[in-house]
Amino acid sequence: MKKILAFIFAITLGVMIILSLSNNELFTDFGDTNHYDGISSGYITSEVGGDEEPALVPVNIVTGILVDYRGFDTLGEVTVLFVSSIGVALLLGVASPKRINLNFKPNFMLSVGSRALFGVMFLTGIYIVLHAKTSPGGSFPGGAMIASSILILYLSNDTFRTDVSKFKLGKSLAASGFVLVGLIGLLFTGEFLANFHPFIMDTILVLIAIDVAGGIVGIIDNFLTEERV
Amino acid sequence: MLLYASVLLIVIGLYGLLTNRNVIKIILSLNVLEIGLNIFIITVGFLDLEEAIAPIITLQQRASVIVVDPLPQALVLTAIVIGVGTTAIGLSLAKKMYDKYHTFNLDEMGEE
Amino acid sequence: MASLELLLIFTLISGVIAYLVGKVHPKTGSILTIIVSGIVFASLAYFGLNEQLLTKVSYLPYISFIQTPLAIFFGVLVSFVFFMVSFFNPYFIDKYTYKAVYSLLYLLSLAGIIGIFFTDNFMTLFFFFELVVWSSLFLIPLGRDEEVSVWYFGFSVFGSFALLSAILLMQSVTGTFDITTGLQAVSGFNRLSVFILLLIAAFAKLGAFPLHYWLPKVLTDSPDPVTSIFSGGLEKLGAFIAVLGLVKLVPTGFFIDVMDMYLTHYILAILGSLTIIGGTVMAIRQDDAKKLLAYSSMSNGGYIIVALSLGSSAGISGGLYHIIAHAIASTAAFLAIGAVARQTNTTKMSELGGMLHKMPITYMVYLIAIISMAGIPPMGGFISKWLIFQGVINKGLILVAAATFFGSIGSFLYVFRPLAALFLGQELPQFKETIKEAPIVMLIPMVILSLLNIVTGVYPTNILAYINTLLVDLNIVQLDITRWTIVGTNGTLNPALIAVMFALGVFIAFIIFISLKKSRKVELMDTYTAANFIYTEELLHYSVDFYAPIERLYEPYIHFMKKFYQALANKVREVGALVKYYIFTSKPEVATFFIMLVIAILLWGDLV
Amino acid sequence: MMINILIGFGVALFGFVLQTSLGGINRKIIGRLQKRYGPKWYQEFLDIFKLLSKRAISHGWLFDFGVIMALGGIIATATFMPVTNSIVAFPNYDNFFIFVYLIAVGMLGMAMSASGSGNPYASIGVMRALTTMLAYEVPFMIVILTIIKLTGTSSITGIAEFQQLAGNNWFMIALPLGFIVSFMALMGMLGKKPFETYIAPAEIASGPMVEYGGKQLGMLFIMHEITVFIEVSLFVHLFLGGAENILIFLLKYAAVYTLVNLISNVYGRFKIDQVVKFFYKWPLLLAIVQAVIAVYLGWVI
Repeated sequence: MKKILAFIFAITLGVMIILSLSNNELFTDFGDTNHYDGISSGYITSEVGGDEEPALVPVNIVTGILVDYRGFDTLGEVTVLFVSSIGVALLLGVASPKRINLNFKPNFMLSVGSRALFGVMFLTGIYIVLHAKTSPGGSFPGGAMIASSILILYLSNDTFRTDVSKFKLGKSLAASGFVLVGLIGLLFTGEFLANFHPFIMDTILVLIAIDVAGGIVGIIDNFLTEERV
Repeated sequence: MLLYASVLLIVIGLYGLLTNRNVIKIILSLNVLEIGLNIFIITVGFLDLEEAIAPIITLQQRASVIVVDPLPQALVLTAIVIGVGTTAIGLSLAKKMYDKYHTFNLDEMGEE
Repeated sequence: MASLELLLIFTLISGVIAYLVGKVHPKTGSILTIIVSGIVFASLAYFGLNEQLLTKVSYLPYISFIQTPLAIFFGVLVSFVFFMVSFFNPYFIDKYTYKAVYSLLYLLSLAGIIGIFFTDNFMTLFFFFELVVWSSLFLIPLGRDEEVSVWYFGFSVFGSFALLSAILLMQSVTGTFDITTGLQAVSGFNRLSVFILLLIAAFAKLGAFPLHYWLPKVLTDSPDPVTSIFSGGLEKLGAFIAVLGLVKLVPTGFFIDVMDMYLTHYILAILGSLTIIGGTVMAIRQDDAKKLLAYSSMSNGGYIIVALSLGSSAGISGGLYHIIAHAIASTAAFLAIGAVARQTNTTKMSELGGMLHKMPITYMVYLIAIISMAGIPPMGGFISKWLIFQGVINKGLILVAAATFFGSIGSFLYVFRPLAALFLGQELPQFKETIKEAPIVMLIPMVILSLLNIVTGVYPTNILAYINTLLVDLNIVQLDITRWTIVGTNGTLNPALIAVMFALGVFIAFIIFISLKKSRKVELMDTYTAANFIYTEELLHYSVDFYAPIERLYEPYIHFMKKFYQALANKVREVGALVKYYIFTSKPEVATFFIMLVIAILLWGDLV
Repeated sequence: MMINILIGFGVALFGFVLQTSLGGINRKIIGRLQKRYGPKWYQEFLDIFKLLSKRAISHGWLFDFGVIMALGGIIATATFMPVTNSIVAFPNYDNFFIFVYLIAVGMLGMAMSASGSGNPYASIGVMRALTTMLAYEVPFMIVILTIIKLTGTSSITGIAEFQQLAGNNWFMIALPLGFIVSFMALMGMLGKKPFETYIAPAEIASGPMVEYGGKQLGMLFIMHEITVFIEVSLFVHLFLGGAENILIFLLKYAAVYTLVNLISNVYGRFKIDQVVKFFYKWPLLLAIVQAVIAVYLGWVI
């Protein structure tokens, strides 16, 4: 009974959302957006016909928005990730950590394959990070990919527990570095996170990648440890 | 169509939230809901034109080109990362609950 | 300094300095409050009364000042009260837990006062109003009981919301935040709403019935100097708001011909009367001298409401004069009680007695203050009560008049009680050796206030002349005064003549007394006791349940407001528990359901 | 101005002499009613002067200061009192409220001095006096409000002349309910039975007076006589149409005072809470009814 009610209610809400969106002059139809009147137009025009030095703006506008125009938001986002990994560590952290025992034994194929895969994934991740200015999503996917490569090692080798504290350290350093870069901007141009040299953008992208990778690895590490009995 | 798909995902997520009493399932429903929302936001910025391209502009294209709205994409990128954070926190809470009550079901915990 | 802006900045900065200095040496910090409040008062009085205040604003954003007689009237009065009370600060600073913060909050309140009275913009007024509320909120828990600040906060929030709603309503109708033009432009039903909301704010701040509940608690349990500030200064903020609402806002509503008065104003007068009666009745039965004076403050707040709601020149000038007279008298009385409290560590009348013999100057200060509070010539309170009676009688308000007369006679009862139980009577042995007169610095403000009590009662012409210029500003007919007399609508008063005759009468009595045989001095214990032999002072000291017979008559009926507010609080708590049970539940699907419901309701608005 | 002040003090002296003699005469009348011989009519003078000449005790400076303040305040009040239409020290300034409030200074002085003596009987007496005052004053003041509202002046001579001009339509007749209320209030003011609670010689040993003797007591007697003079003549002016000449004043004054005395002698004494209950029941109601009738409806005979 409860499920039927919930079903009806959820469906009703979905229908209401669709109906209210289809009859709304504030909300354009699918594929019919006019963002050239909106706030995005500024980002696009400065990109397309702007007189800015080409090296200063990333080729990918999404990355440009993330690290340049809305760099402050990204700083906040990095902080959220940072705080959530701290939260996980607080909730799951134990005094004397030990790697958790998985229920299955990794067989030969898995361990060899995963090691082979690790190198590819890791390098791809670094590649993406280095080409973050063109790739969609900036350096986030790169960071995530680096983290996944580590996770694969976790799965394949039950004795594996790299010194992930280095990753955690990298994450902290990256987050601080972000602020530091911002402060450099403040020092040179009077604006926080000012983009006055191509180097700034690159640094930020690399730092974000390290931060994401470190954050995810830290979280995974926390999940895969338990207290030594 | 993509819009309906996103709404469908949202509805599925809500249905899951309304009916499930299992913590893991609740978190999964939340993730489904979140994905639906992200897709929905992305669709807002979509431009259904032949000449519209992804917002990646190389030097050759620095003439006037038509691109899809990059802003929703940037926002969604942020949202994904934050979603990872919330999911991680939720899962670790679930793990804690499991350690304490030895069940993931909300109905079976509570009374000590 | 003549610039209001600089004065405000100066007060704020010196508040911070006083805090920093107070961190190192609390007493120096509190001495700074004397200097700063003295400078503020002197500048406001000197430049304000000559209308030379500079209102130009160059440093602070969004703030503008205007110099009106009303602002100067209140500003000078309240800053004077702050100045006088600040003399007490160094002697009480040791009793507080947070010594440095006290000086900071004291000066913050003072800064807020300047802002409230001199701004011409309602939003700024609200901002400074909140500044005062918040800074005074943290002054209260430095005293005996910390819970009372919750009461104060509750009622203040209610008043603040009413004020904010009034301001926003006025702005939405007239499109301006300007006080004068805005209040004049608002019309129709909105005017009535603005009027009611403003008066709610005024009542909450003035502690008038039915929003009086916090006032006695706060005045009793806050530190002694803070009590004096509240009674003499901060309470008058309510009077200021009441003047804005009752006088500056063009009145509206049903007009009662036979009383020559609007129905809304009549209701206010009735509420003021209830405040008078409630305050008087409760004051009579208190054992704590501070609490007694607290209820008397409430009762006098009722007088101010009644007087201002009359709308005639006698009424309003009487109300304004009463604001001055009561500020001076009640500050003096509270300071005197505070001085006693400092020397003896108690204000309970049943524990004290015979302080007269050790603290004669404090006694005289208290005596003069209560003569003024009871409205007896030749003190300031008489002039204002005379004017208020003129106003009430002219309108023929029988019930209101009954209440004002009751309050006036009742004030004899309650002000006499601390005099008899605390200062007079047997000298109790525990105070015989140890108690001394208050330090000379504490006596300075008390003596100044006493002199002012007499001056306001003997020669009110200057103040009344200033009130007349104020009445011009408020578009009300001026009061008819000459150099020595006040001409009311049904009689003429010559305060100086009364004072002269009183002095001559006392002189004649003194001549009679001195020319007769000299008396033999006997001990206080050597009294007629109808053949009972009593050797302990306490048994001969009649101070417990002083007015027991009359208290018995109304004792069963006094707690109905308390019960009302307690029931209200319980209801709020129950509703909160209900909301918590149903909405903030531990079940996630219920929370989801409610969120979805809200979204559905919002979408429904888009669909239809 | 000097001459006005002298007239004022003359009125005070006149009041003292008048009331003291009348008091003596009344003692004789009461004595005759009770089938006693009664004292001589000048007995009260003898009492006062004997007391003044005696050596007394004092309980400290406030004990004496209060007495001086009491007598001074009452003398000051009496100077404002008109005797006839023309014999008035300060025309225009004989405001009703002056009498109500200036008299309070004297009362306060006496209360202060009595409490300062440190005798609980005195404090109890003061408490009862103040409570009685709270009881009778409110109904009385409402009647006065009615009168001031009708006449448009609060000057005592003004009110008296208003009644004379209206063809001797005294407020005693025009406002019958108010008159009854005020007469009761007058008895309370004078401290006559049944409202004698605050003196109550047998119970609290004359209340406020308990510690006094010698010159202080003598001065308080003088003060008491002048107080009675003020209150009774206030009543004469307010309700009996004042006086065109001094003979009429004496007549009316003697009539009122004697009537009060006669009535009071057939009553016992109320308890203090009975006094309050009494005044807040019928007199208050009657006063409000009278005020509504006269002020809002305009039914004045």
